Amino acid sequence: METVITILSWFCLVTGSAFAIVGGIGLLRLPDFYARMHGGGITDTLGAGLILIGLCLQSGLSLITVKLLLILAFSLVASPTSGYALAKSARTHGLEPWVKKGDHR
Amino acid sequence: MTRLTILRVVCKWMVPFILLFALYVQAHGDLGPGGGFQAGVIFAAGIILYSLVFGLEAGRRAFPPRVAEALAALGILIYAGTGWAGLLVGGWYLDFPALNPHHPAHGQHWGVFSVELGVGLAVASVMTSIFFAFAGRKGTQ
Amino acid sequence: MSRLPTIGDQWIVIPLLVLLVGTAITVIRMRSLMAAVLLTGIYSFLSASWMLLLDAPDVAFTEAAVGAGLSTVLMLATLALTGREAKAPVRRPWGPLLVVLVTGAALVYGTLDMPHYGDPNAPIQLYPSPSYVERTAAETEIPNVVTVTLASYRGYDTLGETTVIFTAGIGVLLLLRGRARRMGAREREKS
Amino acid sequence: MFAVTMVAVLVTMGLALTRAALGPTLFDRILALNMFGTKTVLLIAVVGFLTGRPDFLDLALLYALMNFIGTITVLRFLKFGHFSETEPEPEER
Repeated sequence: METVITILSWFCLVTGSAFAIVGGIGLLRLPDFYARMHGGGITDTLGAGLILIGLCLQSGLSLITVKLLLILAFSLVASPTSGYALAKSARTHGLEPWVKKGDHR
Repeated sequence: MTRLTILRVVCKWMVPFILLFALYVQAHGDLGPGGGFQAGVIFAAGIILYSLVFGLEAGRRAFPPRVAEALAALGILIYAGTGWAGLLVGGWYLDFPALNPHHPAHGQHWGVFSVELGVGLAVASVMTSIFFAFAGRKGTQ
Repeated sequence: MSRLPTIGDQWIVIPLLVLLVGTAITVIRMRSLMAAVLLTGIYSFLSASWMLLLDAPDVAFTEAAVGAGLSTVLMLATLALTGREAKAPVRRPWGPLLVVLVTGAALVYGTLDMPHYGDPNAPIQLYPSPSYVERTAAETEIPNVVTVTLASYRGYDTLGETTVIFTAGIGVLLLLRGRARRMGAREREKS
Repeated sequence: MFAVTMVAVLVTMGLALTRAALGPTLFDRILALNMFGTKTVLLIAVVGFLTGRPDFLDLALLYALMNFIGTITVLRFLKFGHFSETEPEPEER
Protein backbone atom coordinates (compact mmCIF):
# COMPACT_ATOMS: atom_id res chain seq x y z
CA MET A 1 0.00 0.00 0.00
CA GLU A 2 2.75 2.36 0.98
CA THR A 3 4.67 1.71 -2.23
CA VAL A 4 1.55 2.41 -4.25
CA ILE A 5 1.11 5.75 -2.50
CA THR A 6 4.77 6.63 -2.95
CA ILE A 7 4.70 5.77 -6.65
CA LEU A 8 1.48 7.71 -7.06
CA SER A 9 2.94 10.71 -5.31
CA TRP A 10 6.11 10.68 -7.42
CA PHE A 11 3.97 10.34 -10.51
CA CYS A 12 1.95 13.39 -9.46
CA LEU A 13 5.08 15.38 -8.68
CA VAL A 14 6.76 14.56 -11.98
CA THR A 15 3.72 15.17 -14.16
CA GLY A 16 3.03 18.36 -12.23
CA SER A 17 6.58 19.54 -12.90
CA ALA A 18 6.21 18.65 -16.56
CA PHE A 19 2.97 20.63 -16.78
CA ALA A 20 4.60 23.56 -15.00
CA ILE A 21 7.46 23.67 -17.51
CA VAL A 22 5.12 23.20 -20.48
CA GLY A 23 2.97 26.06 -19.22
CA GLY A 24 6.06 28.21 -18.72
CA ILE A 25 7.20 27.54 -22.29
CA GLY A 26 3.70 28.33 -23.46
CA LEU A 27 3.76 31.61 -21.56
CA LEU A 28 6.96 32.50 -23.31
CA ARG A 29 6.30 31.22 -26.84
CA LEU A 30 2.62 31.67 -27.64
CA PRO A 31 1.83 34.53 -29.99
CA ASP A 32 -0.44 36.87 -28.03
CA PHE A 33 -1.75 37.69 -24.60
CA TYR A 34 -4.92 35.58 -24.70
CA ALA A 35 -3.00 32.54 -25.90
CA ARG A 36 -0.40 33.09 -23.21
CA MET A 37 -3.14 33.05 -20.57
CA HIS A 38 -3.68 29.46 -21.59
CA GLY A 39 -0.09 28.63 -20.69
CA GLY A 40 -0.43 30.45 -17.40
CA GLY A 41 -3.63 28.55 -16.72
CA ILE A 42 -1.91 25.19 -17.21
CA THR A 43 0.78 25.91 -14.65
CA ASP A 44 -1.59 27.50 -12.17
CA THR A 45 -4.16 24.72 -12.07
CA LEU A 46 -2.74 21.46 -13.43
CA GLY A 47 0.90 22.01 -12.51
CA ALA A 48 0.30 23.48 -9.07
CA GLY A 49 -2.56 21.10 -8.38
CA LEU A 50 -0.62 17.95 -9.24
CA ILE A 51 2.47 19.05 -7.33
CA LEU A 52 0.39 19.89 -4.25
CA ILE A 53 -1.50 16.58 -4.47
CA GLY A 54 1.84 14.79 -4.73
CA LEU A 55 3.06 16.57 -1.60
CA CYS A 56 -0.23 15.67 0.15
CA LEU A 57 0.34 11.99 -0.63
CA GLN A 58 3.85 12.32 0.78
CA SER A 59 2.75 13.74 4.09
CA GLY A 60 0.01 11.28 4.95
CA LEU A 61 -2.85 12.19 7.25
CA SER A 62 -1.75 15.19 9.28
CA LEU A 63 -2.15 18.90 9.74
CA ILE A 64 0.31 19.38 6.89
CA THR A 65 -2.09 17.70 4.48
CA VAL A 66 -4.89 19.95 5.69
CA LYS A 67 -2.76 23.02 5.03
CA LEU A 68 -1.74 21.73 1.61
CA LEU A 69 -5.37 21.10 0.75
CA LEU A 70 -6.19 24.63 1.90
CA ILE A 71 -3.51 26.03 -0.40
CA LEU A 72 -4.80 23.82 -3.20
CA ALA A 73 -8.40 24.93 -2.69
CA PHE A 74 -7.32 28.54 -2.49
CA SER A 75 -5.21 28.47 -5.62
CA LEU A 76 -7.88 26.56 -7.53
CA VAL A 77 -10.32 29.35 -6.71
CA ALA A 78 -8.00 32.32 -6.87
CA SER A 79 -6.05 31.82 -10.06
CA PRO A 80 -9.01 31.22 -12.41
CA THR A 81 -10.71 34.21 -10.81
CA SER A 82 -7.76 36.50 -11.36
CA GLY A 83 -7.35 35.04 -14.85
CA TYR A 84 -10.97 35.87 -15.61
CA ALA A 85 -10.61 39.39 -14.26
CA LEU A 86 -7.39 39.81 -16.21
CA ALA A 87 -8.90 38.68 -19.51
CA LYS A 88 -11.96 40.85 -19.00
CA SER A 89 -9.82 43.83 -18.13
CA ALA A 90 -7.63 43.30 -21.19
CA ARG A 91 -10.72 43.05 -23.39
CA THR A 92 -12.22 46.27 -22.02
CA HIS A 93 -8.87 47.98 -22.58
CA GLY A 94 -9.17 47.07 -26.23
CA LEU A 95 -6.53 44.40 -26.57
CA GLU A 96 -7.49 42.46 -29.69
CA PRO A 97 -6.93 38.71 -29.90
CA TRP A 98 -4.32 37.56 -32.39
CA VAL A 99 -5.76 35.94 -35.50
CA LYS A 100 -4.06 33.89 -38.14
CA LYS A 101 -3.11 35.90 -41.21
CA GLY A 102 -3.43 33.64 -44.21
CA ASP A 103 -1.96 30.17 -44.01
CA HIS A 104 1.74 30.90 -44.02
CA ARG A 105 1.97 30.74 -40.22
CA MET B 1 -24.18 43.08 -10.91
CA THR B 2 -23.02 43.38 -14.46
CA ARG B 3 -19.25 43.63 -14.26
CA LEU B 4 -16.88 41.12 -12.74
CA THR B 5 -19.59 39.15 -10.99
CA ILE B 6 -17.32 36.16 -10.45
CA LEU B 7 -14.73 38.35 -8.78
CA ARG B 8 -17.30 39.78 -6.40
CA VAL B 9 -18.68 36.39 -5.42
CA VAL B 10 -15.23 34.89 -4.93
CA CYS B 11 -14.06 37.83 -2.86
CA LYS B 12 -17.15 37.73 -0.71
CA TRP B 13 -16.16 34.18 0.19
CA MET B 14 -12.49 34.84 0.42
CA VAL B 15 -12.29 37.90 2.66
CA PRO B 16 -13.55 36.09 5.79
CA PHE B 17 -10.89 33.43 5.28
CA ILE B 18 -8.18 36.05 4.94
CA LEU B 19 -9.30 37.68 8.17
CA LEU B 20 -9.44 34.26 9.84
CA PHE B 21 -5.94 33.54 8.59
CA ALA B 22 -4.81 36.83 10.10
CA LEU B 23 -6.26 35.79 13.45
CA TYR B 24 -4.56 32.41 13.10
CA VAL B 25 -1.22 34.09 12.47
CA GLN B 26 -1.84 36.37 15.43
CA ALA B 27 -2.62 33.53 17.80
CA HIS B 28 -0.09 31.13 16.34
CA GLY B 29 2.84 33.53 16.54
CA ASP B 30 4.08 31.82 19.68
CA LEU B 31 4.36 28.47 17.94
CA GLY B 32 5.27 29.11 14.34
CA PRO B 33 6.44 31.95 12.15
CA GLY B 34 4.37 35.07 12.39
CA GLY B 35 3.15 37.36 15.10
CA GLY B 36 1.38 40.61 15.69
CA PHE B 37 2.96 42.63 12.93
CA GLN B 38 2.37 40.08 10.20
CA ALA B 39 -1.15 39.38 11.42
CA GLY B 40 -1.93 43.09 11.36
CA VAL B 41 -0.68 43.42 7.81
CA ILE B 42 -2.70 40.41 6.64
CA PHE B 43 -5.82 41.77 8.33
CA ALA B 44 -5.29 45.12 6.63
CA ALA B 45 -4.77 43.32 3.30
CA GLY B 46 -8.13 41.59 3.77
CA ILE B 47 -9.88 44.90 4.37
CA ILE B 48 -8.06 46.41 1.38
CA LEU B 49 -9.17 43.55 -0.87
CA TYR B 50 -12.74 44.10 0.27
CA SER B 51 -12.65 47.80 -0.42
CA LEU B 52 -10.98 47.27 -3.80
CA VAL B 53 -13.65 44.90 -5.00
CA PHE B 54 -16.74 46.41 -3.41
CA GLY B 55 -15.70 50.03 -3.51
CA LEU B 56 -14.04 52.32 -1.07
CA GLU B 57 -17.31 53.35 0.52
CA ALA B 58 -18.20 49.77 1.37
CA GLY B 59 -14.75 49.32 2.87
CA ARG B 60 -15.22 52.43 4.96
CA ARG B 61 -18.55 51.13 6.16
CA ALA B 62 -17.00 47.77 7.09
CA PHE B 63 -14.07 49.27 8.96
CA PRO B 64 -14.79 52.95 9.63
CA PRO B 65 -11.64 55.14 9.61
CA ARG B 66 -12.71 56.62 12.95
CA VAL B 67 -12.75 53.15 14.50
CA ALA B 68 -9.42 52.36 12.85
CA GLU B 69 -7.79 55.41 14.39
CA ALA B 70 -9.21 54.59 17.81
CA LEU B 71 -8.03 50.98 17.50
CA ALA B 72 -4.52 52.08 16.54
CA ALA B 73 -4.31 54.10 19.74
CA LEU B 74 -5.85 51.22 21.67
CA GLY B 75 -3.16 48.88 20.35
CA ILE B 76 -0.37 51.09 21.68
CA LEU B 77 -2.31 51.42 24.91
CA ILE B 78 -2.55 47.64 25.29
CA TYR B 79 1.20 47.34 24.76
CA ALA B 80 2.06 50.09 27.19
CA GLY B 81 -0.62 48.86 29.60
CA THR B 82 1.02 45.44 29.71
CA GLY B 83 4.14 47.28 30.81
CA TRP B 84 2.25 49.12 33.52
CA ALA B 85 0.69 45.85 34.68
CA GLY B 86 4.21 44.73 35.43
CA LEU B 87 4.68 47.85 37.54
CA LEU B 88 1.37 47.32 39.34
CA VAL B 89 2.24 43.83 40.51
CA GLY B 90 5.55 45.03 41.85
CA GLY B 91 7.97 44.27 39.03
CA TRP B 92 9.61 46.49 36.44
CA TYR B 93 8.06 48.04 33.37
CA LEU B 94 7.34 45.26 30.81
CA ASP B 95 8.28 42.68 33.45
CA PHE B 96 6.29 39.70 32.19
CA PRO B 97 7.41 36.99 34.64
CA ALA B 98 6.11 39.15 37.49
CA LEU B 99 2.59 38.90 36.06
CA ASN B 100 2.23 35.41 37.48
CA PRO B 101 4.47 34.98 40.51
CA HIS B 102 3.59 31.31 40.95
CA HIS B 103 4.50 30.36 37.41
CA PRO B 104 6.81 32.91 35.74
CA ALA B 105 6.73 31.07 32.42
CA HIS B 106 2.97 31.55 32.23
CA GLY B 107 3.47 35.20 33.05
CA GLN B 108 5.84 35.46 30.10
CA HIS B 109 3.26 33.76 27.93
CA TRP B 110 0.50 36.16 28.96
CA GLY B 111 2.76 39.14 28.49
CA VAL B 112 3.90 38.07 25.02
CA PHE B 113 0.36 37.32 23.95
CA SER B 114 -1.02 40.65 25.09
CA VAL B 115 1.87 42.60 23.62
CA GLU B 116 1.44 40.84 20.28
CA LEU B 117 -2.26 41.63 20.41
CA GLY B 118 -1.44 45.31 20.87
CA VAL B 119 1.03 45.26 17.97
CA GLY B 120 -1.47 43.48 15.74
CA LEU B 121 -4.27 45.95 16.48
CA ALA B 122 -2.04 48.96 15.96
CA VAL B 123 -0.52 47.70 12.71
CA ALA B 124 -3.82 46.57 11.19
CA SER B 125 -5.52 49.88 11.96
CA VAL B 126 -2.61 52.05 10.87
CA MET B 127 -2.17 50.20 7.57
CA THR B 128 -5.88 50.35 6.83
CA SER B 129 -6.12 54.05 7.61
CA ILE B 130 -3.07 54.81 5.46
CA PHE B 131 -4.71 52.96 2.59
CA PHE B 132 -7.98 54.82 3.09
CA ALA B 133 -6.15 58.12 3.25
CA PHE B 134 -4.22 57.41 0.04
CA ALA B 135 -7.10 55.92 -1.87
CA GLY B 136 -9.60 58.53 -0.76
CA ARG B 137 -7.76 61.27 -2.61
CA LYS B 138 -9.45 62.08 -5.83
CA GLY B 139 -6.58 61.87 -8.29
CA THR B 140 -5.32 65.44 -8.42
CA GLN B 141 -4.01 64.60 -11.90
CA MET C 1 16.16 23.76 13.97
CA SER C 2 18.98 21.47 15.07
CA ARG C 3 19.84 20.53 11.50
CA LEU C 4 23.05 22.03 10.18
CA PRO C 5 22.89 23.57 6.71
CA THR C 6 24.14 21.28 3.99
CA ILE C 7 25.21 21.74 0.41
CA GLY C 8 21.70 20.63 -0.55
CA ASP C 9 20.29 23.84 0.88
CA GLN C 10 22.99 25.93 -0.68
CA TRP C 11 22.50 25.19 -4.35
CA ILE C 12 18.90 26.34 -4.37
CA VAL C 13 20.10 29.77 -3.36
CA ILE C 14 22.15 30.27 -6.53
CA PRO C 15 19.33 30.21 -9.13
CA LEU C 16 17.23 32.33 -6.78
CA LEU C 17 19.97 34.93 -6.57
CA VAL C 18 20.39 34.85 -10.35
CA LEU C 19 16.66 35.47 -10.76
CA LEU C 20 16.89 38.25 -8.16
CA VAL C 21 19.66 40.02 -10.06
CA GLY C 22 17.76 39.57 -13.33
CA THR C 23 14.66 41.13 -11.81
CA ALA C 24 16.63 44.04 -10.40
CA ILE C 25 18.22 44.81 -13.77
CA THR C 26 14.83 44.59 -15.49
CA VAL C 27 13.32 47.00 -12.96
CA ILE C 28 16.08 49.50 -13.64
CA ARG C 29 15.65 49.27 -17.41
CA MET C 30 11.87 49.66 -17.22
CA ARG C 31 10.43 53.01 -18.36
CA SER C 32 6.81 52.17 -17.54
CA LEU C 33 6.36 52.72 -13.83
CA MET C 34 3.43 50.28 -13.65
CA ALA C 35 5.63 47.51 -14.98
CA ALA C 36 8.33 48.50 -12.52
CA VAL C 37 5.86 48.17 -9.64
CA LEU C 38 4.83 44.73 -10.90
CA LEU C 39 8.43 43.60 -11.14
CA THR C 40 9.06 44.93 -7.65
CA GLY C 41 6.36 42.52 -6.54
CA ILE C 42 8.28 39.68 -8.19
CA TYR C 43 11.46 40.90 -6.53
CA SER C 44 9.75 40.81 -3.19
CA PHE C 45 8.51 37.25 -3.73
CA LEU C 46 12.02 36.17 -4.68
CA SER C 47 13.74 37.83 -1.78
CA ALA C 48 11.19 36.36 0.63
CA SER C 49 11.94 32.87 -0.71
CA TRP C 50 15.61 33.57 -0.32
CA MET C 51 15.17 34.66 3.31
CA LEU C 52 13.18 31.50 3.90
CA LEU C 53 16.05 29.40 2.56
CA LEU C 54 18.39 31.22 4.93
CA ASP C 55 16.21 29.92 7.80
CA ALA C 56 14.50 33.18 8.62
CA PRO C 57 10.81 32.32 8.22
CA ASP C 58 9.67 35.25 10.37
CA VAL C 59 11.47 37.76 8.17
CA ALA C 60 10.17 36.01 5.07
CA PHE C 61 6.66 36.21 6.50
CA THR C 62 6.99 39.94 6.97
CA GLU C 63 8.52 40.44 3.54
CA ALA C 64 5.75 38.47 1.88
CA ALA C 65 3.00 40.31 3.74
CA VAL C 66 4.42 43.81 3.37
CA GLY C 67 6.54 43.67 0.23
CA ALA C 68 4.31 41.65 -2.05
CA GLY C 69 0.94 42.78 -0.76
CA LEU C 70 0.76 46.15 0.91
CA SER C 71 3.63 47.98 -0.70
CA THR C 72 2.27 47.14 -4.17
CA VAL C 73 -1.03 48.69 -3.14
CA LEU C 74 0.61 51.80 -1.69
CA MET C 75 2.97 52.24 -4.64
CA LEU C 76 0.03 52.04 -7.04
CA ALA C 77 -1.84 54.54 -4.90
CA THR C 78 1.16 56.81 -5.29
CA LEU C 79 1.24 56.21 -9.04
CA ALA C 80 -2.34 57.46 -9.17
CA LEU C 81 -1.02 60.84 -8.03
CA THR C 82 2.04 60.92 -10.28
CA GLY C 83 2.68 60.01 -13.89
CA ARG C 84 2.85 56.48 -15.19
CA GLU C 85 6.05 56.85 -17.19
CA ALA C 86 9.53 57.59 -15.98
CA LYS C 87 11.27 60.42 -17.77
CA ALA C 88 14.27 59.37 -19.81
CA PRO C 89 17.49 60.47 -18.13
CA VAL C 90 18.83 63.68 -19.62
CA ARG C 91 22.49 62.71 -19.47
CA ARG C 92 24.48 59.64 -18.66
CA PRO C 93 25.07 59.59 -14.89
CA TRP C 94 28.70 58.51 -14.94
CA GLY C 95 29.61 60.14 -11.62
CA PRO C 96 26.94 58.35 -9.57
CA LEU C 97 27.80 55.10 -11.35
CA LEU C 98 31.39 55.46 -10.21
CA VAL C 99 30.28 56.14 -6.62
CA VAL C 100 28.00 53.10 -6.67
CA LEU C 101 30.72 50.85 -8.10
CA VAL C 102 33.27 51.96 -5.52
CA THR C 103 30.78 51.50 -2.67
CA GLY C 104 29.80 48.08 -3.99
CA ALA C 105 33.42 47.01 -4.28
CA ALA C 106 34.08 48.19 -0.73
CA LEU C 107 31.06 46.22 0.53
CA VAL C 108 32.13 43.08 -1.31
CA TYR C 109 35.61 43.52 0.11
CA GLY C 110 34.02 43.77 3.55
CA THR C 111 32.15 40.48 3.12
CA LEU C 112 35.47 38.67 2.65
CA ASP C 113 36.06 39.01 6.38
CA MET C 114 32.63 37.75 7.33
CA PRO C 115 32.24 34.19 8.60
CA HIS C 116 30.70 31.63 6.27
CA TYR C 117 26.98 31.00 6.33
CA GLY C 118 26.16 28.53 9.10
CA ASP C 119 29.66 28.67 10.57
CA PRO C 120 29.28 27.48 14.20
CA ASN C 121 32.19 29.68 15.29
CA ALA C 122 30.75 32.89 13.89
CA PRO C 123 30.47 35.62 16.54
CA ILE C 124 26.68 35.76 16.22
CA GLN C 125 26.45 32.08 17.20
CA LEU C 126 28.73 32.57 20.19
CA TYR C 127 27.59 35.65 22.02
CA PRO C 128 23.95 36.71 22.25
CA SER C 129 21.98 33.99 20.49
CA PRO C 130 22.77 30.93 22.62
CA SER C 131 21.67 32.59 25.83
CA TYR C 132 18.34 33.58 24.26
CA VAL C 133 17.83 30.19 22.69
CA GLU C 134 18.63 28.40 25.92
CA ARG C 135 16.65 30.71 28.15
CA THR C 136 13.55 30.83 25.99
CA ALA C 137 12.56 27.22 26.42
CA ALA C 138 13.08 27.25 30.16
CA GLU C 139 11.66 30.66 30.98
CA THR C 140 8.68 31.01 28.68
CA GLU C 141 7.66 27.62 27.27
CA ILE C 142 7.14 29.33 23.91
CA PRO C 143 8.70 27.46 20.99
CA ASN C 144 9.26 30.44 18.69
CA VAL C 145 12.42 32.12 19.89
CA VAL C 146 11.95 35.06 17.53
CA THR C 147 8.59 35.97 19.00
CA VAL C 148 9.90 35.80 22.54
CA THR C 149 12.99 37.82 21.70
CA LEU C 150 10.93 40.52 20.03
CA ALA C 151 8.11 40.70 22.51
CA SER C 152 9.82 39.95 25.79
CA TYR C 153 13.60 40.22 25.87
CA ARG C 154 13.55 43.17 23.50
CA GLY C 155 10.18 44.46 24.64
CA TYR C 156 11.25 48.08 24.83
CA ASP C 157 12.50 48.07 21.24
CA THR C 158 9.26 46.59 19.96
CA LEU C 159 7.26 49.15 21.94
CA GLY C 160 9.34 51.82 20.23
CA GLU C 161 8.77 50.26 16.81
CA THR C 162 5.03 50.05 17.32
CA THR C 163 5.01 53.66 18.39
CA VAL C 164 6.96 54.57 15.26
CA ILE C 165 4.34 52.85 13.09
CA PHE C 166 1.59 54.64 14.97
CA THR C 167 3.33 57.99 14.60
CA ALA C 168 3.94 57.41 10.91
CA GLY C 169 0.28 56.59 10.44
CA ILE C 170 -0.79 59.76 12.24
CA GLY C 171 1.66 61.77 10.16
CA VAL C 172 0.30 60.41 6.88
CA LEU C 173 -3.27 60.98 8.00
CA LEU C 174 -2.54 64.56 9.06
CA LEU C 175 -0.74 65.36 5.81
CA LEU C 176 -3.26 63.84 3.42
CA ARG C 177 -6.41 64.74 5.25
CA GLY C 178 -5.34 68.25 6.13
CA ARG C 179 -4.58 68.91 2.51
CA ALA C 180 -7.87 67.45 1.34
CA ARG C 181 -9.75 69.68 3.78
CA ARG C 182 -7.88 72.78 2.68
CA MET C 183 -8.58 72.06 -0.96
CA GLY C 184 -12.23 71.46 -0.17
CA ALA C 185 -12.41 74.83 1.61
CA ARG C 186 -10.80 76.55 -1.37
CA GLU C 187 -13.35 75.04 -3.74
CA ARG C 188 -16.18 76.21 -1.49
CA GLU C 189 -14.78 79.74 -1.52
CA LYS C 190 -14.72 79.72 -5.31
CA SER C 191 -18.32 78.69 -5.70
CA MET D 1 12.72 13.68 -6.46
CA PHE D 2 11.72 16.84 -4.62
CA ALA D 3 14.82 18.31 -6.21
CA VAL D 4 13.47 17.52 -9.69
CA THR D 5 10.21 19.27 -8.87
CA MET D 6 12.11 22.22 -7.49
CA VAL D 7 14.27 22.53 -10.59
CA ALA D 8 11.13 22.43 -12.72
CA VAL D 9 9.56 25.17 -10.62
CA LEU D 10 12.70 27.27 -10.82
CA VAL D 11 12.83 26.87 -14.60
CA THR D 12 9.20 27.93 -14.82
CA MET D 13 9.95 30.94 -12.64
CA GLY D 14 12.75 31.87 -15.02
CA LEU D 15 10.41 31.59 -18.01
CA ALA D 16 7.77 33.70 -16.27
CA LEU D 17 10.38 36.30 -15.38
CA THR D 18 11.49 36.45 -19.01
CA ARG D 19 7.90 37.05 -20.05
CA ALA D 20 7.55 39.73 -17.39
CA ALA D 21 10.67 41.42 -18.70
CA LEU D 22 9.74 41.12 -22.39
CA GLY D 23 5.98 41.37 -22.14
CA PRO D 24 4.84 43.77 -24.84
CA THR D 25 1.66 44.74 -23.00
CA LEU D 26 1.09 45.37 -19.33
CA PHE D 27 -1.33 42.44 -19.19
CA ASP D 28 1.42 40.02 -20.13
CA ARG D 29 3.39 41.32 -17.20
CA ILE D 30 0.45 40.95 -14.82
CA LEU D 31 -0.08 37.40 -16.05
CA ALA D 32 3.61 36.64 -15.51
CA LEU D 33 3.46 38.17 -12.02
CA ASN D 34 0.46 36.04 -11.14
CA MET D 35 2.15 32.91 -12.40
CA PHE D 36 5.37 33.83 -10.65
CA GLY D 37 3.48 34.10 -7.35
CA THR D 38 1.93 30.67 -7.82
CA LYS D 39 5.32 29.19 -8.58
CA THR D 40 6.73 30.79 -5.44
CA VAL D 41 4.00 29.09 -3.42
CA LEU D 42 5.01 25.77 -4.94
CA LEU D 43 8.69 26.47 -4.37
CA ILE D 44 8.08 27.21 -0.69
CA ALA D 45 5.99 24.07 -0.25
CA VAL D 46 8.57 21.86 -1.97
CA VAL D 47 11.48 23.46 -0.12
CA GLY D 48 9.62 22.90 3.13
CA PHE D 49 9.43 19.20 2.34
CA LEU D 50 13.00 19.03 1.09
CA THR D 51 14.44 20.54 4.24
CA GLY D 52 12.00 18.70 6.48
CA ARG D 53 10.31 21.81 7.85
CA PRO D 54 6.69 21.70 6.72
CA ASP D 55 5.79 24.64 8.96
CA PHE D 56 6.76 26.73 5.96
CA LEU D 57 3.30 25.96 4.61
CA ASP D 58 1.82 28.91 6.50
CA LEU D 59 4.09 31.04 4.41
CA ALA D 60 2.97 29.36 1.22
CA LEU D 61 -0.64 30.10 2.12
CA LEU D 62 0.24 33.71 2.82
CA TYR D 63 2.00 33.99 -0.54
CA ALA D 64 -1.06 32.66 -2.31
CA LEU D 65 -3.24 35.24 -0.56
CA MET D 66 -0.90 38.12 -1.27
CA ASN D 67 -0.52 37.08 -4.89
CA PHE D 68 -4.27 37.20 -5.38
CA ILE D 69 -4.60 40.54 -3.62
CA GLY D 70 -1.74 42.00 -5.65
CA THR D 71 -3.27 40.93 -8.95
CA ILE D 72 -6.69 42.28 -8.04
CA THR D 73 -5.14 45.56 -6.91
CA VAL D 74 -3.29 46.03 -10.18
CA LEU D 75 -6.41 45.24 -12.22
CA ARG D 76 -8.50 47.60 -10.16
CA PHE D 77 -5.91 50.30 -10.65
CA LEU D 78 -5.83 49.70 -14.41
CA LYS D 79 -9.58 50.04 -14.58
CA PHE D 80 -9.86 53.36 -12.81
CA GLY D 81 -6.35 54.80 -12.71
CA HIS D 82 -6.72 55.39 -9.00
CA PHE D 83 -8.48 53.81 -6.06
CA SER D 84 -11.01 56.48 -5.22
CA GLU D 85 -14.14 55.82 -7.18
CA THR D 86 -15.26 58.25 -9.76
CA GLU D 87 -17.38 55.65 -11.48
CA PRO D 88 -20.00 54.71 -8.91
CA GLU D 89 -21.19 51.16 -9.03
CA PRO D 90 -24.95 51.32 -8.98
CA GLU D 91 -25.56 47.70 -8.10
CA GLU D 92 -24.03 48.24 -4.67
CA ARG D 93 -26.31 50.98 -3.46
